[in-house]
Amino acid sequence: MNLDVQGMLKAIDAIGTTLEAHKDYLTDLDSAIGDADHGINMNRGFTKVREKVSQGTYGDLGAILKDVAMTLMSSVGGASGPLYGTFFMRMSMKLAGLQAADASSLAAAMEEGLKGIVALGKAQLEDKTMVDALSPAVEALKKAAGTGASLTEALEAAVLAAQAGMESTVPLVARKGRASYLGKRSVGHQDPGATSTYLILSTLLMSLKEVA
Amino acid sequence: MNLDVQGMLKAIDAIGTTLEAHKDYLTDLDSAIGDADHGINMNRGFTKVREKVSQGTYGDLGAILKDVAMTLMSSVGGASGPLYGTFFMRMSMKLAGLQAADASSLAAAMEEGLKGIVALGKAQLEDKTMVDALSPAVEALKKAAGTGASLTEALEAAVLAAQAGMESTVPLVARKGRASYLGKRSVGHQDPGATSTYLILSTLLMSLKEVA
Amino acid sequence: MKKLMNKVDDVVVQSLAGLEAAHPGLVKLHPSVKAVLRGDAPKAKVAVISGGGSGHEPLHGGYVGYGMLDAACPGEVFTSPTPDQMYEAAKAVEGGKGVLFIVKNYTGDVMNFQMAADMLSGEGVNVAQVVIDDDVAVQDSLYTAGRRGVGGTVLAEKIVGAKAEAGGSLEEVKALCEKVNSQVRSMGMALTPCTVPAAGKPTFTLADDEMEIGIGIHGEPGRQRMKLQSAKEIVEMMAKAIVDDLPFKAGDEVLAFVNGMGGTPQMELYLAYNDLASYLREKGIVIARSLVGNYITSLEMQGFSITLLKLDDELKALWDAPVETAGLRWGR
Amino acid sequence: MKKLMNKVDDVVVQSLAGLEAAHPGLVKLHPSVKAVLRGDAPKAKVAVISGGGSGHEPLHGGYVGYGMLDAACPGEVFTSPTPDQMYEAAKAVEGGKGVLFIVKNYTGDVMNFQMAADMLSGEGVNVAQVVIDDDVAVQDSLYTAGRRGVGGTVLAEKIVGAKAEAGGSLEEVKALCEKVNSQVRSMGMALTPCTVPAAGKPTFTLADDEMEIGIGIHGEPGRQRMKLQSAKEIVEMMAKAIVDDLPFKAGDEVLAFVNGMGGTPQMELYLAYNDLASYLREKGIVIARSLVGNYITSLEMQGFSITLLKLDDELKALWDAPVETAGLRWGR
Ligand SMILES: Nc1ncnc2c1ncn2[C@@H]1O[C@H](COP(=O)(O)OP(=O)(O)O)[C@@H](O)[C@H]1O
Ligand SMILES: Nc1ncnc2c1ncn2[C@@H]1O[C@H](COP(=O)(O)OP(=O)(O)O)[C@@H](O)[C@H]1O
Ligand SMILES: [Mg+2]
Ligand SMILES: [Mg+2]
Ligand SMILES: [Mg+2]
Ligand SMILES: [Mg+2]
Repeated sequence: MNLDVQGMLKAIDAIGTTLEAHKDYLTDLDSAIGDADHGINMNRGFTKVREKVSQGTYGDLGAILKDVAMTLMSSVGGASGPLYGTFFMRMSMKLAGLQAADASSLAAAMEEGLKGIVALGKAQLEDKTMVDALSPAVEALKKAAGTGASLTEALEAAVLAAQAGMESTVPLVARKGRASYLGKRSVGHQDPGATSTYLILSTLLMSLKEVA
Repeated sequence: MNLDVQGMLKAIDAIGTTLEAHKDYLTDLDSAIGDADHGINMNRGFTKVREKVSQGTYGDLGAILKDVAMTLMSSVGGASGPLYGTFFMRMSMKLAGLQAADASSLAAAMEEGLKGIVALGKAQLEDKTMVDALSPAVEALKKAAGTGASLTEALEAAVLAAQAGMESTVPLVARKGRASYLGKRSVGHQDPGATSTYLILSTLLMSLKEVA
Repeated sequence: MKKLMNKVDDVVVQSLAGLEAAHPGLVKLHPSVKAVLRGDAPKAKVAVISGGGSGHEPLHGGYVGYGMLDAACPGEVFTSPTPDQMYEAAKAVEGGKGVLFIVKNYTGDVMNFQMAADMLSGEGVNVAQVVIDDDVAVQDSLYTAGRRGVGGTVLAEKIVGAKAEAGGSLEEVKALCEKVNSQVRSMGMALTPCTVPAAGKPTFTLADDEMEIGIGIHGEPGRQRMKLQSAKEIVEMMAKAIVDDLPFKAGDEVLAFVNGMGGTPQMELYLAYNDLASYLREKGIVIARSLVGNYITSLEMQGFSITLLKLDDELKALWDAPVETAGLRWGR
Repeated sequence: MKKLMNKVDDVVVQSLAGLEAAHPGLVKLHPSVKAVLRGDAPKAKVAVISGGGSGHEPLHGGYVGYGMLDAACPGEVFTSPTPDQMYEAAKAVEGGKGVLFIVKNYTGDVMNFQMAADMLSGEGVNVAQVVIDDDVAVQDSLYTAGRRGVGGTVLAEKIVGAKAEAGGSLEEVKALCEKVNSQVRSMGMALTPCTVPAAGKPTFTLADDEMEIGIGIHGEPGRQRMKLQSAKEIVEMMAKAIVDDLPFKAGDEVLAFVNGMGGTPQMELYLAYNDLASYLREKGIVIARSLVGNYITSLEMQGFSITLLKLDDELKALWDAPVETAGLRWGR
């Protein structure tokens, strides 16, 4: 079962629902080591995204993700806005013209998205950011795709890796973003952006499984 | 036993002690229907008064009370500063040149002091002010002095009347001072100024009794 | 109690020292009493003097300077100053053309200023007084202390100060101050109480969903406690009371003044101003001038007040005239 | 949460509407994006533009006007604005002599401004950016996000705005902004937290006898939690960190800026200024200019920050130059 236009639209709607449900949770995480807006930002962005994509008619995956990217870019703000905006923009470029993505094309697109985030934010692994969840997820996705796994199998591996990556941020000292101002006081808290990345990937997986 | 120069100095010192001890109490009363400073004001004033009179050498009662009045006037502020200032100033004029006061000369002086307060503040009985404690006290003092009571007997009557007057302010609607801004919401609270008046008179009595 | 302070007894004096240090030349402190004097006083003009309890900053010390006050006499927090302060301040800044005391209508302020005026008159100084009483939250009556002086005081000090700076006589300046007072109305509300440093605890308490309507500027409780409402509803309730009182009528030009009580952020004040502007527009009342910010405060209280002043050409010109003080400045 | 507001989602927009209504002519809102524009823009001068999350008022919208900013782009509360805002604002006020973005050093602000700059450059507009990072509370390192931009931003906007008004070229204006940034240092502290309207509860909690040292301006926790101390001790701790960092030396002339976080009354700010003035006097550092008040805030947070800017004749003259904005005004 690949990810087609309908599946992508459904997944984006599901991601919106998840982020709305976790708005306060993400904001609480951001209160501890940031400025208490990550959940608000993501929910504002994906509310606009759902509005936007529900109005469009899309012939390929790239077109959807381009709208997602542009909408996030102009409605989220903060650090996460440009970062997720770039992520989806880079993915959209890779998926342009495609009616459906299998494990390896999704892996390639996400890898490109991750590169965009790193180029913009300059975070390395263990800086306590979304990269700590996304980077291992992309690795897992690529690896599974390389062994010929199905899209859901590959995404399952990616979600597990994202979860582990998210949890790995707890003991870290933040070196990027607002949490870095806290220095050692950032230790013991889970990074909000890594958490939203995990939520996005796991919702994509669940949405895909429902269709299947 | 009349009130002589030594007795007056002792009484003023005792009044200072009482007001210091009741600073928070008077301020709490003033929080409920005023601006939370009456105890602070009175304590600041009498701290200065004690400093001032402890430095002077006095030959008559009037000179002491003039210093009390001037000191209160320039250190208390608020409504109570000028009112108590005038009270002691008018008393000092009546007691000028006297080495000691008996019941009737004290009654006459206090009556004059009360007149000063009324002239300045224009409060009538039942306006929920210090006048509600002072006015019945002066009446009682005069009446007792008229029947030949001793100074302590007369002051006992005055203190009882002041206490009743102070308590009578509880159910009243304030018509003067800050409490009047509350209108009906001032009902149910005892007037801070009436309370400080009662405290001053009862301390005067106690101080006199100790000497006797 | 959480405050930036050293010793409770020193808050007023140390804050005044800071004001003088931050504005050398503009203001100077009186050497012997608590009073903020214009740096270049005395001037050959009517000396305009105000004062009152501290805790309302920038009122009054922040309004000493060119085109506004010649001196300000701060009492302890929320406590009227004493007559010797006004007396000494007047002696220090008086330039031979007389003195106007602008007094907020509180029993203590009125009595203490009156005593100072008596002392000065006794020495041949020409003293006039105007008592500001613009607070419509207070029911007025012959038998009570009358209305409080609140937001209108700031506007009176600015406008009257401009007239005095322009050479107005004591009679003219006094008459102008009375005119401003007769055309200005205010009302305030609080979301939270405030704490007098020497008292150490809040003057009243409010539940998380409550507000006090009709508060004054001394941390005193208001006339009514209500459930918290939207900014629009609060503004309309207050604006209606003000508009109906004068009354302000369609076509009137006004100065609309939204004042913060000290702890409310500017974002909220401008939001309230927006609702006020809509309300007045609906009534056909024209905002010709405006002022938004913390100008007459109650320590760290959260809340705000609305003041409307009916304008004419004279008042507009005097409002626009240059002013240079720590708290209000334009035109120089 | 107690705030003067209508709907949580509308606080920024309605507050901006109030700003425009209160200062007609001085500022106007952009018709399609959230941006405050100078009333008389575009002008044939370098356009100076700043922006950032809302909740810091008067920063930045209150600094739009003659001699300071040409446009300000407010994001949601404590959230960087989006690139389209800076892009549209620049298009609206740009007068052919280029655009300077003054950016506070936060990851989000830096990235969003960068994107807008890329978009504008792509269209041939001459764009320069300066990132302000004056907060000594943040340990600096090549591997972190670096220091935050705080109080120094206000001073940079004033001084750079004056230079642009005087006809400075984009290169000159940019170089000046970098110079200001290199000579300015700040540090902040909080007595209480603040509440982001959309979050509905405070971003951190503090016990009654605690304070946070080294906070930024986004309601974020600071570097250290301590027992509350006297104003003098707090001021000395912060001032020492600032002085040692540049370092400021005996004989240096400085602009001393005591800034309130929004909920601290002026009385306390001047009291803190008094302690700061004593500290600097002891060190032989000369206060040549000063600023005391709420200029870069964190909603209703109680607390304050200290900023010192090393001055020379150029900076003094530009600081003194006329400015006319809602938040800062003199000379006109
Ligand atoms: N330089 C960076 N690179 C990658 N991710 C980052 C970077 N800076 C911040 N982030 C991510 O952004 C998240 C915060 O997003 P958000 O709260 O929406 O923005 P802001 O920090 O501007 O308030 C952090 O938890 C972190 O995962
Ligand atoms: N017009 C008046 N006449 C007599 N007493 C008055 C008058 N106004 C106020 N008072 C007294 O003053 C007391 C308040 O004093 P205080 O709190 O020290 O001054 P303030 O009201 O200025 O804060 C009141 O409780 C009342 O007894
Ligand atoms: Mg955040
Ligand atoms: Mg009182
Ligand atoms: Mg008082
Ligand atoms: Mg943010």
